[in-house]
Amino acid sequence: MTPTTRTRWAIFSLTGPAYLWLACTIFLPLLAMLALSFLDKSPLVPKPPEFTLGNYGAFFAKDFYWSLTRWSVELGLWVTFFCLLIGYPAAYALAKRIKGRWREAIFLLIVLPFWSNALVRIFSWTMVLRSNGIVDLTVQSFFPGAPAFDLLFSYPAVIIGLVHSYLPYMILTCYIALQAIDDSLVEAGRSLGATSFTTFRRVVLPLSLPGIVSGSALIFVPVIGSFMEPRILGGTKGATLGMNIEEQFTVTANWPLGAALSFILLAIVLVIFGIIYPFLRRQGGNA
Amino acid sequence: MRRFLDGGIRLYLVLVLIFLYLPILVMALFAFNRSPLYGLPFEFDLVWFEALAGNKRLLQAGWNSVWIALANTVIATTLGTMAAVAFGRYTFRGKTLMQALLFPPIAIPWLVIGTAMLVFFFWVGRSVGAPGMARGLHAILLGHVALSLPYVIFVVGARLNDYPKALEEAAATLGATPWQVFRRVSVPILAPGVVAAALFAFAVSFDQFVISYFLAPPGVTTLPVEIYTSIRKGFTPEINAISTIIIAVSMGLMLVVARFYRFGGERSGNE
Amino acid sequence: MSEVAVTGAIKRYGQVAALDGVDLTFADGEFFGLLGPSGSGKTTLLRAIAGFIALDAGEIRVDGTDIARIPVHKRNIGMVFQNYALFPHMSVAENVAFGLDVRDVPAAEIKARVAESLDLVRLSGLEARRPRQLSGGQQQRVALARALVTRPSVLLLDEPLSALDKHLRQEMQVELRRIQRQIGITTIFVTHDQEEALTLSDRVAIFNQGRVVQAGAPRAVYERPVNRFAAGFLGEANFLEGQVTALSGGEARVALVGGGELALPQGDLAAGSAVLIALRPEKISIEPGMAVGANAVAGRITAAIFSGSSLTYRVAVGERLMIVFEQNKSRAPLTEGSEVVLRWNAADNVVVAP
Amino acid sequence: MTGKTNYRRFAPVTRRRFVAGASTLGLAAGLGVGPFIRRASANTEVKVLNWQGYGTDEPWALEAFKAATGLDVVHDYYNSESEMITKLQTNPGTYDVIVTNSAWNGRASELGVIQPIDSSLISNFADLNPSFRDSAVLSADGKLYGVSWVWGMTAIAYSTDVFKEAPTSVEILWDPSLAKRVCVRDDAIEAVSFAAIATGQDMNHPADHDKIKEKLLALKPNLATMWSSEDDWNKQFQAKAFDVSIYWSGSAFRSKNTFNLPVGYFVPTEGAIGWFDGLAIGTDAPNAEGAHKFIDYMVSQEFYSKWAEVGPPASANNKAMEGLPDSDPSKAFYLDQENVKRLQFMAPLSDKERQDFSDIWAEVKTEFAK
Repeated sequence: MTPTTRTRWAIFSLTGPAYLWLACTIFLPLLAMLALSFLDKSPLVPKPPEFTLGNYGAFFAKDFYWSLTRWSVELGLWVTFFCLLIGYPAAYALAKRIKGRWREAIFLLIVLPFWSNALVRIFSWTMVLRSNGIVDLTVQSFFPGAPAFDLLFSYPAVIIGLVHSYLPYMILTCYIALQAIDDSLVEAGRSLGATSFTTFRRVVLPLSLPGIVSGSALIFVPVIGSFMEPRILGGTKGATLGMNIEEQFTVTANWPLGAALSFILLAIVLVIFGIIYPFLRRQGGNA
Repeated sequence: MRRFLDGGIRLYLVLVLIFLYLPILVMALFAFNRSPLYGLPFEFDLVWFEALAGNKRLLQAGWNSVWIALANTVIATTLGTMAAVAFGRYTFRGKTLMQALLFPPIAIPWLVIGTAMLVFFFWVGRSVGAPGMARGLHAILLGHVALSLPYVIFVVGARLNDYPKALEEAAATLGATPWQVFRRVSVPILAPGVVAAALFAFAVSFDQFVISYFLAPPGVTTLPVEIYTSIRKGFTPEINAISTIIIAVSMGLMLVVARFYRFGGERSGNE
Repeated sequence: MSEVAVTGAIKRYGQVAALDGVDLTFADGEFFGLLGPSGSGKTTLLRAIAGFIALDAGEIRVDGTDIARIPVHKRNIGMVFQNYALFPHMSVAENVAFGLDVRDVPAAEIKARVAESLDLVRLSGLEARRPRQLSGGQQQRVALARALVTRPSVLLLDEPLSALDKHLRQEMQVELRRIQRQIGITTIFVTHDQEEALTLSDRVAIFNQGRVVQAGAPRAVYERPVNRFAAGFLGEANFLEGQVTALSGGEARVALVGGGELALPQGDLAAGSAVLIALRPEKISIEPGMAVGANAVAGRITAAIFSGSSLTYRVAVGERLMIVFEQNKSRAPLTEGSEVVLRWNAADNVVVAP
Repeated sequence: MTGKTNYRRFAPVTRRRFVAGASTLGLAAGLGVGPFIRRASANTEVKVLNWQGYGTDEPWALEAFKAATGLDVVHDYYNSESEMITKLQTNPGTYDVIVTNSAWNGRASELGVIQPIDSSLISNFADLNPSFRDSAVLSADGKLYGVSWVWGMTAIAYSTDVFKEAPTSVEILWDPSLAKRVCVRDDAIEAVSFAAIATGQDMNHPADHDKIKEKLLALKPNLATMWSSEDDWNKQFQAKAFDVSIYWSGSAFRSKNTFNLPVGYFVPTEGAIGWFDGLAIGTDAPNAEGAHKFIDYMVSQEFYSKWAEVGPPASANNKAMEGLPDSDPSKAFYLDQENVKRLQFMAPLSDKERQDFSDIWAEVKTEFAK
């Protein structure tokens, strides 16, 4: 065996188990779903299904799909943006400014909320955000007669709930990327006469880009498919494509349409990442 | 100035933690509140913990969830780290495609994946003459690991900007087999990423509802399944109680772990 | 200990040949320096011997055995990396013990050999430190101890001293040589520092564009470079172009382009042929005055550089600029603008290929 | 519980053995030789597929049933009827008793996932209300595929704190004085059905979809939010998020009786949605005999009289309804023929109708969100 075949063998044996696993449990079922999205009825129905493009056609034929898609993408962008805005400085502070035991402790404290059930978390948020809720009662007890605080069933409520759910992703991916950056690089930057900000922008930021990219992907991608947070926290204001997909599976039992909508969602994700990928490559990101 | 800055940084982290913990505290608060409908004003009562102690089904569900999540964490973290290492170490054809393939599991709603899995497993099971194999703990674990893998690969990948290739080569010249290199050099170097990934894998499994729900055999249930299916009738603060216990116990465990084991990176000289 | 023989090694990366037919034999116990500019193929060869790179053609034999199919971890080599590649998560002792540990050597023996090895590199007492807590020289020694503790058949050093400051580098050179002598291991090392190569090596090979330009004992290579590249890369050289005008009595006379005449041993020169002569700056003596005869030219000093133990003169000889080294002896240094005569012995004229 | 022993197999595996173990696991799953498959113990268990917390899983009932028959009842749940069908299709021969909505029983029998029931084995069969018991939607090809169990209505609940007098018309939902005080369920079929009733159309097969869309869009200024579960409804009602809402009858009585919420409930003069649930037996049920026994128990007066304490829907067993104490407000309400006459019962929908309803609702919701 030559080293080149050995390298090939190494790649195969490192990626093989994970991708074999993914293939058996996700890719093959999803391929079946993809095939299903071109049929006019579920194969579990006794009548033979026929090929159709109608499920994809429906997406383009109905205006509301376009609105739902736009909102889902906008929601994803907002949530990713706020997670980055809040999470990156926190990750930076944790990686570069906090030393010793506190760092581990805070690191763990950031993940722990994640281990609670999403639904329980969302209901807790309703308790916080509604009028007569925690925030409202607290404000009223300190400032009687203050205007009522009621954010529940609004777009900001959806953003708050989703940012809360996904913030740990951003903090952790940025943290582990930032933590791998050698402080001497920063010192080198400073010694070459760069200001703190320039050093940050030209040295730290590019090197932590893989963390930002990973975090953003892990946030943006699921958020645009989300349906629970928008429904519970947004009331009538939280309409997303994810909710419609869910309905195709639970209410109308129209799997082919639900599958088609899912793959449109996936295509949007891939197009967006396809657009930013060359840019990231140029930045030296390893994503 | 530096001190002032550090004070500001600490304050900022505290604010972020408050934001993260606000709903958790609310959850815990209502575990101790008498009203079954999460009504205010607050009245302290342990009634929900008492109810929980008698609720075998919920306790068993919580226990099942923990076991599945642990098994999932071990498997997904190992397989995912290996794949991430391959992506970090080597440049090869098809890498970008393989990385892009990680998007479907997180982009496609779980409900769709869950349905696809259920039908696919059923179909495979039927064609090999064992339709019963479509469901069960093995199927749940298969599904959870698959859903956790992309998270693990992404998170570990975030650590791999500067891959320690020279260290691996050094280990190889010293006689370490590829597996020894991986275990004794790569893994410890990647540890912060791997630990973070493991925490994510646990969280993904611990909150996974659709897959468990579709693939669990009758009579077997997990905590998220219990929570989601009880939503129609209404879930009681017992759920808050068990969630509070889980968070409190894991917080205790993790802090103990943090006390004895450092994964935030190598020790620096002056510590 | 072992002999390493490389024959016909070729390695291409796309259109670029990193190794373009290299034949070299590293004798048992020899300290061999691979020298050349960046990208000349020296590191590629080292990595091929280590097993990180597979050759496209040719073979590497260790004691007669082709090692192409032997994976890195079974090659029994010791390697010191440019930045040492110490494991940051292990202590000094753990770093050194690693190679024994993966070979399942009993714990007691590991302990003894680690101690012995650290003693060899004079680092006893620092076992518990982490690499980050060590100075550059100490890290280098740990890397060396780690590479040697497994008793490899070949030691490979990849620019092992480049990260050290000058003083430390010289100290480590002596150290490296001492240790290598002490255990007598075949050592191949890569460097782009000619002085280092000359100081340390039993033999050196000069690489350029994937080929070995010249190999041999340092002194031989230095004194008799085969071509302009070898002469220029290993030490400084003045290059004089001319044409053979006459052959007589075993001596050839060469008329230089731009004036002046040289006499040199005939060798295999033919009358009328164009020749390129390399002349080491320290072989030239410099005196005030005007030029006369062969192997002497007149010029004017354009720069006199004082560097303590020696002086470097830049002398304009017609269109040509020549460099002359002189030991700082009793005489007062010559000043810029002085008219001088440069002289040297016929034997110091080295005919090199262009 | 056998589930627990199964977990142990997955529990800590040593690192070394782990990769091998993982691939073996994959192989085992692929070949179907996994030792993890839970085999039904056919004769001592009855497997039930139902919504969670919907009668069949009351702990006291299971104890009583076990005491009477020696059979254990094991549950699996679904969260939508569509999922129920999927679970039945992908788990043939697993379930004994399935709770099927009247609108879905036909679909299930058509797909062959439920089997005919022998009514002679149901001792309480004669006591069942004939209008449900003999309903065409519970049988196919002259065979009985479902035993009517409970029925209820989807009408309008209101806050008795806000309304001193019970409203009478469905138009209350569109009342301009109730801006941001109205709630509906986020459910396409329920919403469209209600709009059909409000516009005087056949609820199951409305002719004029545009009119329905228009009526639903007119709801926008009044809508505070949408509810998705009973739990959600109770919490929001408790927090005074709305004053009037489309709601389920059984849930309304539960909110009032169990949670002491100030809930009033009425059937509008224009009509409301009526529905009933049946109990069916899965094809190749591992314990069909036990299934018949369990169904018989579920429709018994004995079971219902106890279940009535937590506020269930109405029983299809006439005796059970009449046997309720007069103090139970639901007795009078369900037995009030004026209420029952106004109901339009949910009929099976075609796929196209279902999709149309869903699209109307999606379009309306998109307008709501704007």
